[in-house]
Amino acid sequence: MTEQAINLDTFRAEVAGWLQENFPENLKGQGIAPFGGVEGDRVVEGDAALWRDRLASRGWGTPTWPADLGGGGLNHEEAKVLSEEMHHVGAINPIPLLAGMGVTMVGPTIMEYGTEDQKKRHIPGICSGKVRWCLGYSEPNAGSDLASLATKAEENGDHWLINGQKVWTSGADISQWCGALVRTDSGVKKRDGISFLMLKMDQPGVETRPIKLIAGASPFCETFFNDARAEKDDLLGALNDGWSVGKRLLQYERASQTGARPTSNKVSGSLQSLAKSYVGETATGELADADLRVRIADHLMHTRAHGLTIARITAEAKGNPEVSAAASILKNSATRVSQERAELTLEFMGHQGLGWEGDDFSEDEIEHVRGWLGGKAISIYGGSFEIQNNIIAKNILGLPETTQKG
Amino acid sequence: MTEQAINLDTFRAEVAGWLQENFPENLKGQGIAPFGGVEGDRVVEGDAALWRDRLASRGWGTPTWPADLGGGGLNHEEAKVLSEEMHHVGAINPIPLLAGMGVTMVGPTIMEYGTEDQKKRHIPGICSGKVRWCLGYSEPNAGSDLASLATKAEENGDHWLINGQKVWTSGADISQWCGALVRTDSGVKKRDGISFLMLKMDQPGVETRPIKLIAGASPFCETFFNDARAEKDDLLGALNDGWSVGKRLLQYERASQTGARPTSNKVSGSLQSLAKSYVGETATGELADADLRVRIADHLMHTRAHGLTIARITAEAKGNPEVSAAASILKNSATRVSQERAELTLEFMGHQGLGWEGDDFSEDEIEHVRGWLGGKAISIYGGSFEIQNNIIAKNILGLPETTQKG
Amino acid sequence: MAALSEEQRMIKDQASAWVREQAPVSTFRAMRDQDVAQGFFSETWQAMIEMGWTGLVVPETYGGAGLGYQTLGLVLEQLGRNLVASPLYASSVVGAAALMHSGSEDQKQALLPKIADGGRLVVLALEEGPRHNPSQIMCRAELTSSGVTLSGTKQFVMEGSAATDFVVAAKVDHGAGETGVGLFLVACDTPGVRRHAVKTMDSRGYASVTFNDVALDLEAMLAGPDTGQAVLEAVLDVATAALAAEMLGTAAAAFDMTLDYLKTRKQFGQVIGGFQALGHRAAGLYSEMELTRSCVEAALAALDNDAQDAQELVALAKCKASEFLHEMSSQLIQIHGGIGMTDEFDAGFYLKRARVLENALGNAAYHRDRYAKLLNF
Amino acid sequence: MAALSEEQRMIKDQASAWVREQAPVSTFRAMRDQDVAQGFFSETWQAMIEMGWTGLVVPETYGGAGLGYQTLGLVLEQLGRNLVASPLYASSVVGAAALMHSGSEDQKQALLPKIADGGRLVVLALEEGPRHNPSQIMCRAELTSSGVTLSGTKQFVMEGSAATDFVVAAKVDHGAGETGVGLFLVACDTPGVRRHAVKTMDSRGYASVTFNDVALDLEAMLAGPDTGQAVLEAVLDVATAALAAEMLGTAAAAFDMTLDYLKTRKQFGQVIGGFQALGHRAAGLYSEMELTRSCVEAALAALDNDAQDAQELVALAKCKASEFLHEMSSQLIQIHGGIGMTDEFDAGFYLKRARVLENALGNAAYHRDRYAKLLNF
Repeated sequence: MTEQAINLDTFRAEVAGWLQENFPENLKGQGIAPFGGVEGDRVVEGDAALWRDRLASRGWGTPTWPADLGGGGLNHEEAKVLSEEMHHVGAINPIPLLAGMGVTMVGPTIMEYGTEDQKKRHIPGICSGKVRWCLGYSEPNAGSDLASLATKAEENGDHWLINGQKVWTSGADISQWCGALVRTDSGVKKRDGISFLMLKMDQPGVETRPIKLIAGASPFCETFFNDARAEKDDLLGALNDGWSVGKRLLQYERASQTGARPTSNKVSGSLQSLAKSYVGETATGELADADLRVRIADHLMHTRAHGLTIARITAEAKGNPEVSAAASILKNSATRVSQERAELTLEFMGHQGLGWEGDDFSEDEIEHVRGWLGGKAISIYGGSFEIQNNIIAKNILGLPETTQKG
Repeated sequence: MTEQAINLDTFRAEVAGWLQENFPENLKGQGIAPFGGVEGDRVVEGDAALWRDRLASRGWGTPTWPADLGGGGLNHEEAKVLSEEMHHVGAINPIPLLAGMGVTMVGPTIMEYGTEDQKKRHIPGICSGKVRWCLGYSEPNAGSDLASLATKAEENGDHWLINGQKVWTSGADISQWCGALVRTDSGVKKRDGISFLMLKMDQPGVETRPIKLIAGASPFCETFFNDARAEKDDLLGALNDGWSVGKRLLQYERASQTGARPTSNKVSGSLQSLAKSYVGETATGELADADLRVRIADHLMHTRAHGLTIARITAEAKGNPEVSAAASILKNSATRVSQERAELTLEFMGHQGLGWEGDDFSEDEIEHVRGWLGGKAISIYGGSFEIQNNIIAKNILGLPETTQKG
Repeated sequence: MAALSEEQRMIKDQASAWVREQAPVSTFRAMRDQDVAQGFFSETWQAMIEMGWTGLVVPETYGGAGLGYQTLGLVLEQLGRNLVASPLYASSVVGAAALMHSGSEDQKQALLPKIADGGRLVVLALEEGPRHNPSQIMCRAELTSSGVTLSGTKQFVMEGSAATDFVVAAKVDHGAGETGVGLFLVACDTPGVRRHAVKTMDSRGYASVTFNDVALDLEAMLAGPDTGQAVLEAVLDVATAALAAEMLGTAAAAFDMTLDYLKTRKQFGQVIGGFQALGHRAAGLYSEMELTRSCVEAALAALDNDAQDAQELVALAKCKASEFLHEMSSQLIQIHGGIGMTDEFDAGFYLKRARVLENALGNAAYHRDRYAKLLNF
Repeated sequence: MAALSEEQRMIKDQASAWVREQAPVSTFRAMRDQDVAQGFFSETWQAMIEMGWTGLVVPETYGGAGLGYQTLGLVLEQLGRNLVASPLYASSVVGAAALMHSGSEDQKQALLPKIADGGRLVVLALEEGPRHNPSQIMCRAELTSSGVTLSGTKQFVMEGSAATDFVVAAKVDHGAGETGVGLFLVACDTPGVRRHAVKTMDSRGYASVTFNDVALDLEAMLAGPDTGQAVLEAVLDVATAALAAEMLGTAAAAFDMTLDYLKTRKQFGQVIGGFQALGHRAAGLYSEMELTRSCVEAALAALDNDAQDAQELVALAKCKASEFLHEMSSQLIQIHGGIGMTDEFDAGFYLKRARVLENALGNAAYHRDRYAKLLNF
């Protein structure tokens, strides 16, 4: 046994012991519900709060982040052991969820671009699971053309004054902090006059309004800044260099989106067995609808290919596939997997897949409809399908840029 | 019975009588072979020459063209009767074939843009079936970007001197005349300095070289002009207005291409019965390969939709669908029908679809392979698939032009 | 369409103007927001009655205008454009067709004029499982000396909430075993009939209807087991072709909204329709729309002319309309981007309605299979 | 691929350099133009023997290098790039696999070293009809007291013109009826064996082989009816995955040619790759290529590791490779335009070879169906 393996075994024992003492039994297998669910619309209290705080006290909500900033200071192997042991006892790590965009995007970007002071002020909050972050990127008239944003920040003594409107700010109504792209110089080419500011959401100059979507209620908001205030030392990265900071942050986002998440996690069992339950099977065990069978097989093959590609690229990147050039390929491929699965499911459910509410439909069926609708956004947000193709053509294949004329 | 119907009946009787006297019995059902076939590589003689000349003497090779120019002077109803009666006795009209691009494209364009003198000098030859025309359009470095052509014509006393190279001149090696786009002014924007010249192919300054294609021998040539000569009065349309003339001619081409021609006419019977003969069928009479069955059904449905669309547009245009804005839609749709059919046939033939020569394959199978390969050109020539989409986007939908930047 | 007659042109223009001015999508939105139980505004229905659309295809002998399905298609296409909610399709098209293809002269006399004047809403109750499958009917009609006893459940009955009468497809049981499918006319207030509204994503008036040993007169049998299957097929051909016409309208409106957006929305300093990838996508969608239109018109014409290949053309029309509407409604959202995802914008209505219509009376795969069967492979 | 070992990297670099420098597509063109009867140049084959590729997967005990299929895949991919014609795949991969999965120790000792040193060309004779269908074998092997009598015809035998020995799949007849499939080793010069070359569009060395009451020793039976089906399946898994590796190489070269053309060819005053419709098409093709590569590598790894899901992954790899090669070879022609249609340019070679490889050992539809069956639906 190598020294490393011995250390890992020791660590595993330590984790197991700690979990036995600290993980509240009645959270077992409860998933994210006690922590407010995806919408984050419930107060975290009781055992849930206890577990969050105990986990944070070891820094294990962000296990590989530096210990002096509130992280766990673990290496990747140790983090894997921690994750395995938590899975083993039915525990989840709620902190990435509770931190909004903090763990997946803002944190890594602060650690890369931030000053020592900024790291000390912001990272521990993210690690604690008590400070939720949202992102002020999109604007009503910008869409995929992020660089044309119009929200302005002007220097005003020891702080910035921000005016303008953001849209699609996910979780803005329940976040404590916001990372926003703002225009700090209007006299230069549009990408060059943008800065990345961090500001508090709980202040008079910030107003949020939830957006109702085609699938119903959503975590998205319109966010209005009217003389909102950001501290001078909460400029992340250099003045007017916000485009690089913001783009880097988006790469972290893309990396977190390459896995094909089911648009609904309520429909359980394999797609093919679910299909059989609605469509029936032939005497030889084949799906009764031969046309649909071909398309489901094609879909499952693509899904497998997608999974194998994530595995291959991860292996090639020696365990660090984040922010690779392949992210755009995987984003589009993941989108196809998710949306195709949702459409196929809707199709084989037939009439039962068309419900909106009421007892004529199972919970799974209703949930699926909402997930199918919500999933239409996957090819729009986080760099649309078209934008990803532009990126592949330009950055990977080296073809001339076709979108930026000015 | 209306007067018109009485006249048509009289005409039908006249045609029937004339055919009985004039159509050589042993050409019956022989198709285009006695006239040199598609390649046009055989001398037309004997009964074939006799039939050509008799047909031309009535102007019935070009039945709706003006009688004083060698056409038949018939109206559309009469032309339909003629065609029906010819079909009835197993006769074909070889003149459109023998005239190369003369009947389908050059003739209509001369009648639209030509002077009286030009009409008198060129149309009768086309109507006779003895003068074959080719077209000098494409150049080695122009492709779909026709306007960037480099072949030059310079005035030289009473004639033009032409220098340059054309490619894809179909039938150049067996044609008597050529309609060529040439640059007559290099000092202006590229579309503005082009003229349309007509010139004799049998002259020292013209050299042709056949092109071998992926499917084998082809009617296409490279054509070289070295001080080739065109008469001053063989400029069609105005000087430097060749772009309009040439574009108009291409519209006649597109109109003649909207029908989905099978890439091979040797594979007989319906696609589905042919597929069954290779693939077999289930106990209930379905094609044994369910996956292929779906795709064949999809193809046949698209084929039907294509045919219905031609019929609808023809009806909407009151019998004159030529040169309509819908031509680009039909061209792309026809391409899809032809190429898809060829690929599906190749697929269900399995190993038997992969032959090149020899007795292991039927004549139909070999013919199909060559047709499949040759058919790959349908989406490239006559305005590529991409060009047609540009035309639809710009001319029909009114979207901004995306190709022409300069 | 070859060429519209003067009458057809008038009806089309009237429908187009009325839909544009009197029935914008905001009317549908209001209906949804108010959660109107019957799934349409009575005012809308009243206006249609007044314009004579309820009797469009009903023969003049029975109080209708006796016009053809091609003419009807012109109206349905316009209604589809703005997602106009009404029982016109369910009763004045499908219900009328059921009576026209079956029923005794007495039955026709009794009901068709009421359908034509909008006084009765007669709708087909066919579906039983989650997927369209008219060859597997489980509802049973037992024939006795005194009448008929009907039992079973019908699902996703269009306009089932507002209907006054159902035309129910059921297996006929003579006592000596089942002998085939029959069609039965059942008034909604007959004892043993229960219905409840089903809330679907397109916010229209579907119902689930249960027939619990419902006792009917023998006259309630519109078609017996000897003709029932053929009648049902003929009714479904009409219903399917007409639905394809409505779907074409829905998709065409989605196309127009998209094209408009491509021409006005700017990104990266130019209108987005100038990006070739989007321009070509629009070109492809437009081409598919033209092909779909040809199929829909051909199917309606074939019904009017009792053409031999009518079944093929109906399958073709529904398949093409389903495929095009599917793609068009998806692209409507995709090309509109974020705004397309919001409930405030109308795109979601089109997407939801699209999937309901695609699924109704057999989806694209169903009709592709049917087409292949009709072509004997 | 996770990470290449030192040895794998060396072999890949060697293959890549050799293919680039010694076996350009012009070599294939020369072979075709000269109508070489055996379907490859002997010099090419000799060079492969010298590089040790003929024994790459043959165990060291039998004179090979005993390397895995993942390593083999690296070589086949490079060969696929330039359409290198040789019997390496047919004999040193498929033939070797047949011997490795069946045969007595004596048979292995006798033949595997000869396969490994290129002295014998042992190829599988399987196909009988126009489409791949290993479950319907008509060739018959009658077992008698004195030996085996083999009868039937095998078609499209790869490298059948140059082969020295055939591994023949045949239904075994014990006298008491057929009992299953067996594999039989037949030298080409055995009386009753006749073959003739079949001229396919890819100009390679296929043959049709007839076995006319061919008398064999009992030792000729590599696998009897008890194990024959399983052995055949295992051999086909190897053959199919390896073919997918070659196809990936062929498609990747077609992609590279296309990308190069997109970057250099100018129309309308700019390189055509700058037109967004073509740029996005290239992006889509590249993405498909990446997905296909993952599947091919996973299938080869599964064979090396004897993984439980190897069959699924093999079906996946062949299906994806067929689909991508189909689309890529079609786009190779389309994007090159007129020049792509000329025989002078190489695109036609790729298109023709593509369709042959797509069809070999079951096309995309065949493996999609197989995948669904393996997933129990």
